[in-house]
Amino acid sequence: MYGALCLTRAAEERLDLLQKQGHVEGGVYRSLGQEAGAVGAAFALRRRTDGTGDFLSATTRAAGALFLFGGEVVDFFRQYLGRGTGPTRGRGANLYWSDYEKGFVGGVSPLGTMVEVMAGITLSFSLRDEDRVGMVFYGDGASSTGAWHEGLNVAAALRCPLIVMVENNQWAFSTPTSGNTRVSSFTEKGPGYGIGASSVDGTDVLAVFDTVRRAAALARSGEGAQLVDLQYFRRLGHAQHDPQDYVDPALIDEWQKKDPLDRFRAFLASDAWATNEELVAIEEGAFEECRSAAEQVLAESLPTGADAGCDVYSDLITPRPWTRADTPDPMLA
Amino acid sequence: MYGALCLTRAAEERLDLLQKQGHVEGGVYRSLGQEAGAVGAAFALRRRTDGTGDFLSATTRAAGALFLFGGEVVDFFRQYLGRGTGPTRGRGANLYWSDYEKGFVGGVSPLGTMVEVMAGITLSFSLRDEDRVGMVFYGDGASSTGAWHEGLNVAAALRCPLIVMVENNQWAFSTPTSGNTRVSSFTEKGPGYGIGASSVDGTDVLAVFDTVRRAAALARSGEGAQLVDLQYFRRLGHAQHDPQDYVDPALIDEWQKKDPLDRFRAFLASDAWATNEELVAIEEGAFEECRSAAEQVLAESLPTGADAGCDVYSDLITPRPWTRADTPDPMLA
Amino acid sequence: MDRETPVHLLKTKRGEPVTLLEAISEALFEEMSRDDRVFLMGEDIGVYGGAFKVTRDFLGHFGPQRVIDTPIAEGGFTGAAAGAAHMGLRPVVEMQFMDFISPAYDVITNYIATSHYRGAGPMPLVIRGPVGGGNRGGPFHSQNVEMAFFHTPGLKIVYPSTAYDAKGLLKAAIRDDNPVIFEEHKGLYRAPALREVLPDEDYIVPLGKARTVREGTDVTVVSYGAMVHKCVEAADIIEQEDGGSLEILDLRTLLPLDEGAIVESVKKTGKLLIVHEDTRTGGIAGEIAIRVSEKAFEWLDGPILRVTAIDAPVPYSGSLEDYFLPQTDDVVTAARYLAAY
Amino acid sequence: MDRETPVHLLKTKRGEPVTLLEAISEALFEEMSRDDRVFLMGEDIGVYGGAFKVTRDFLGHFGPQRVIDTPIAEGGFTGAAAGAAHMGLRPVVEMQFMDFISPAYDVITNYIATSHYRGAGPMPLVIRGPVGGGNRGGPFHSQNVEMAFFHTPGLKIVYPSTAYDAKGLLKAAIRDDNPVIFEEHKGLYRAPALREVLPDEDYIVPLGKARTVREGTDVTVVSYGAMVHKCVEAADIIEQEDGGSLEILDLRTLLPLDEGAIVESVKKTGKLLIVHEDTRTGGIAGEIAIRVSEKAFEWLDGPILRVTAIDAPVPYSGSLEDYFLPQTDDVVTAARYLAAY
Ligand SMILES: Cc1ncc(C[n+]2csc(CCOP(=O)(O)OP(=O)(O)O)c2C)c(N)n1
Ligand SMILES: Cc1ncc(C[n+]2csc(CCOP(=O)(O)OP(=O)(O)O)c2C)c(N)n1
Ligand SMILES: [Mg+2]
Ligand SMILES: [Mg+2]
Repeated sequence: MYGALCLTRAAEERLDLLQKQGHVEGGVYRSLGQEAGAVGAAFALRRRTDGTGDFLSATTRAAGALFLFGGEVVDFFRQYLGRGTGPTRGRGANLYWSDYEKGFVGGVSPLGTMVEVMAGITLSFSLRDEDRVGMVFYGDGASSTGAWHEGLNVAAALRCPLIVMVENNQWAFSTPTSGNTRVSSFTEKGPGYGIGASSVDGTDVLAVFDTVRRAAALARSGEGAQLVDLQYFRRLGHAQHDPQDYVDPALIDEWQKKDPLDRFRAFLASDAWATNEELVAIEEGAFEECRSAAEQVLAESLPTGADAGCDVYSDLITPRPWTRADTPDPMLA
Repeated sequence: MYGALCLTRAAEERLDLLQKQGHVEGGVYRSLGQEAGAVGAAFALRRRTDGTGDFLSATTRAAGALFLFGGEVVDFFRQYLGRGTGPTRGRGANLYWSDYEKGFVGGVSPLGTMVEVMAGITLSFSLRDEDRVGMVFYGDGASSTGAWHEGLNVAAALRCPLIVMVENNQWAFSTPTSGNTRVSSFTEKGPGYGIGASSVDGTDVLAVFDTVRRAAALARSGEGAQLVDLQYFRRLGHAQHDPQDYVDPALIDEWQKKDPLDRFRAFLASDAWATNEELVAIEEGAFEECRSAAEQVLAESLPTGADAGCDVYSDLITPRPWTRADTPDPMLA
Repeated sequence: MDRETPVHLLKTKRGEPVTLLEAISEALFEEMSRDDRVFLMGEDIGVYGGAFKVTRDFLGHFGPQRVIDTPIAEGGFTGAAAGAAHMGLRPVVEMQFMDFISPAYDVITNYIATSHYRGAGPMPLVIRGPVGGGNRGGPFHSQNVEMAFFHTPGLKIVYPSTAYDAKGLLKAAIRDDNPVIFEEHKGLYRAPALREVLPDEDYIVPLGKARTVREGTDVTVVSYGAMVHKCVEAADIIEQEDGGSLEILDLRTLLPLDEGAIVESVKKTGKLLIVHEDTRTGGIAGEIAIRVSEKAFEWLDGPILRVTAIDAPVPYSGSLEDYFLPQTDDVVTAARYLAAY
Repeated sequence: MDRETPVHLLKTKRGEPVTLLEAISEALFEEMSRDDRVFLMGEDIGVYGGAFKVTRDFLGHFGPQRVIDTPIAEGGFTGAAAGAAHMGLRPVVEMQFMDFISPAYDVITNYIATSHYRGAGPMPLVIRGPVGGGNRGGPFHSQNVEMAFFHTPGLKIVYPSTAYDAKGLLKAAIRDDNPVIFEEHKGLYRAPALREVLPDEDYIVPLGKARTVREGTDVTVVSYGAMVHKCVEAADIIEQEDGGSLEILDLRTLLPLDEGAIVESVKKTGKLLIVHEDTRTGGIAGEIAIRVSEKAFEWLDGPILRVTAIDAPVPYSGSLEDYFLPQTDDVVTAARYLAAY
């Protein structure tokens, strides 16, 4: 568990570095201060690699969950660096890729969509009587979308074993949660869908684990959809380009004291679950894994341009523009 | 109030008759058993004709509210009969037309949309500091739409003085409310938007009046959006073509006993608010008003075809197809 | 659960002619029987059998696990269907009226259409429902939706005009690994003239192939859906009154467009008229015109023309809607003009 | 509340050149100052000033009643804007990226576009936001959205290519009584080459009128948005290398289409090339082609051709996106081919 926390942090810090070095052309979204939400939640599910385990849809701020489900750090970098070797071959951005054996599906940018998709993935579990649950992450702001509502309501009405995680980090870009909704805790939304809801300190990985384990048990037992509100704070800007000057620095300081890694490290150390050496080894291992993964990926090639036209359909190929061929379009008069 | 109930019933019965006689080409939706919801609610608002009163968006099952806001019975028939003399000149269907002086806006078929639109109409009241509230009707099934959610949440977050009425008639076409949501009373949805919500027997016009008056007072006082759940039963099929054989006839019988007109009539008679003669005069007046309005409208003309191309824009006219002109398109070579 | 075949689906077995609507029911029924990954989602498709009764008695036969009544949430259940498709199921989604596909526009164009491209595997998903005007449905129960999706790479769009094609195309769509929008003209659903006896054996009509409805030499008329029948009427009139002959192509699949068939016919006739029920500006006629211009300019002996609905919402009142919609006379006028060009 | 004019909006007053983004800010600022019915809605447009900072410091100047941060609900706040427009206000809605207009597709096409037709009065509503590729935004931050709306009667669509036009068109759009979709190419927002000194006085650029970017005799090239600049590059190359001359039209307004200007130019050159950044099938080139075929067939001396993005979602990786997008070389190749035809 501590390893997963460290890996998340290390991967994102490496990504930040790569971005500053000019290797990432798209946006970089960090989960600083939110790592325990993703990690604790994923830990509470059954993670398998043969397509029989529980299922995940992560956001850019839930990399920790993705890694625990078997998403590889090299693929994480390949995606952000647009490498042809990556799981979407440079077509998709961010950590949005799919592996159905490992049990995760890649998201898309329009917020809310994945609640709909995950409603269907978990519906298929109940239709086939499979003992699996699904979990979808979204921020507090995403709850304003019609897709979030339609997806959650469909999941609730059809009793799909879906856990909707609200990454309640108090901001949606520059908008405070109060700009998106009048509720303060997202548990208040549960009864409106007739589903269970609980709230938890999202900086405490064990508390998250515990809460989600209970929600998962309810979902698994036929109670249907569940909602979990992760309460924490987005300590960095929305993305690398956002200096976050609309946030009171005192708040950031305050939340820094509740850093999920520090908290869990202190817990492990104080209760003597691990020695300092062991913890340092984990931290260095994560650092090294990310460093070497990044190095490897940097050496990998970008896709060739014409690959842009492949795989739009499973059975048709997008024609090459004749203006890029050496000769004029032969079909032309 | 009894007059408005009778007028609603009489107008719909007349419409039914016109439909059976083949004068209505589109669908006919009845509010049998739901009349008190629309009438009681509209009574609780300020109805004016100079653009300073409260504001309404009705559904096909809220004709009573529309009439109270000044929508005319002749226009109701003109709309259903597609007359060129009607407020949408035969372009729009049903009771979907607008009159901003009287204070109502015409809906559209896609469910949920009008919550969004009414959020904006009521937003304009607060932006201009006008002492007005808005009210939008929708069925229980419409609450499943993303538009309903987005509209209500926007209204809640921006504290718009909007009252969302849920016409909880236990059915959405052939689907029972439980097929659309796991909640049984829509008041459970209030807290999820941080707004006030109340539930009322929708067959009791005075109870509705009372509940909505309180909700309107809250909305007016700056509390923002409110939700009211009208509990009743759709006693006829979804539309004239639906024999409703999926509904237990015993239930229909049971609800017939709670007929809102009968109930209110009995109340008026028993408490001696009105004599039987007075009540019969009201009933006959409503019948006669609808009969003569229908007669008048039947004599009115259909629009001329070419009017189909007008008013798509405020400043451009859709060209007449050259194939319908007497000569070929002059622009053609 | 009653496992009997619903009676209205026995016509083909008994050698009787079926309507286009029945052909669609048969396609669904046969595909569900053949492949237990196929299942249905939509509003009121269970007990009620769908607003147009396409799935009448399916619930009794297949049970509530395969005939799923959903909340009124086109985006939600279409997105859910996509999720189920990821897991290897083959959902067929019904829109009660295709006009109500618009709340699902986001998930269809952004998620579903891009899914295979983004490496998320096949997306065997059919979205079907009634479209089209002529029945006084007003602006929100009469639309054609092809042009909302024609511009989105990753989707296929199918629009049959006959019972035979409807059945064969829908079966092909269900077996296809790509998302397919399947439009059913409600004016054709029960049209008596369209009843036909279908083959008893399993057949499909492959996606992406147009059909030559009739051969001719003077003008190529490209159309689809309900308009095909107006084009045939027009061709009859022109044959009788002018002695001219129109070659009529029924596209059947709009995306991918059967460019080859169109170009070949235009090379033969030298004239092209496109007829679609959908509104004019931005209609499919434009794409067809530029493809022909790109591929067969030298063969063109006259302007490419089109007969379409006018650029307006679909009006409710009969007199307006009749003016709004393209009529047989319009086809005659335009085809005559081209023939004489 | 600080009523000072935000500093970055003083450039025109000081006679300095402004970027396209600044021109847009100026248009909004001036219209809001001129007409207090004009107000803004969108995500993060207040304190943050919008994702691209178009409305930087507007909140301080106009206050929270006229610069309204909304929940993440494109359908909700666009519908709300429509409601406010009914009440006589003139809302300007920002989509953070135009890709996210898709959840508002339903309310825009069904409600907003049909509103005037249904007798609900004028609908003075502008929906604006960044579009377009080339900045490695991936499939959901790079789309052009014109063809999602081009087929919907009742809407207008505007897509400027220069700072002057951006300002004048946006002011015209805000003053228009119809709903206008206003696309701003994010690659042009801060392009140094596009900086220009704008007139100090109030001006508008009327909707519906194309602009002749340069006159020429060999081939008419119709384009809009960022592609206009690639067409100019191509014209320079052709002029220098081949001595040929291209006539370049910038549509500026896509709907209604300035058919007259296109037809007139084609009658002069006899050749037509359409260049758009948007994907190919179902792109606007088709409509232009059929209009020209209808109105100027006899003047055509060669096939109508188009240079466009390929039919795919917008890929993320630079190498893919560069291949995906139409490039200057493609324009040169196609124009050369036509000139020699
Ligand atoms: C439908 C839609 N509208 C707008 C956006 C642009 N956008 C991307 S992230 C974001 C803020 C999201 O806030 P929240 O859901 O709280 O997630 P967080 O970033 O805080 O993790 C916005 C507005 C989007 N992706 N999708
Ligand atoms: C978005 C959308 N989907 C589907 C429909 C088709 N439809 C019309 S009415 C209806 C049922 C509505 O039920 P409810 O909201 O409970 O209202 P009621 O008819 O009971 O008054 C449906 C599904 C629609 N109008 N809009
Ligand atoms: Mg957030
Ligand atoms: Mg209902």
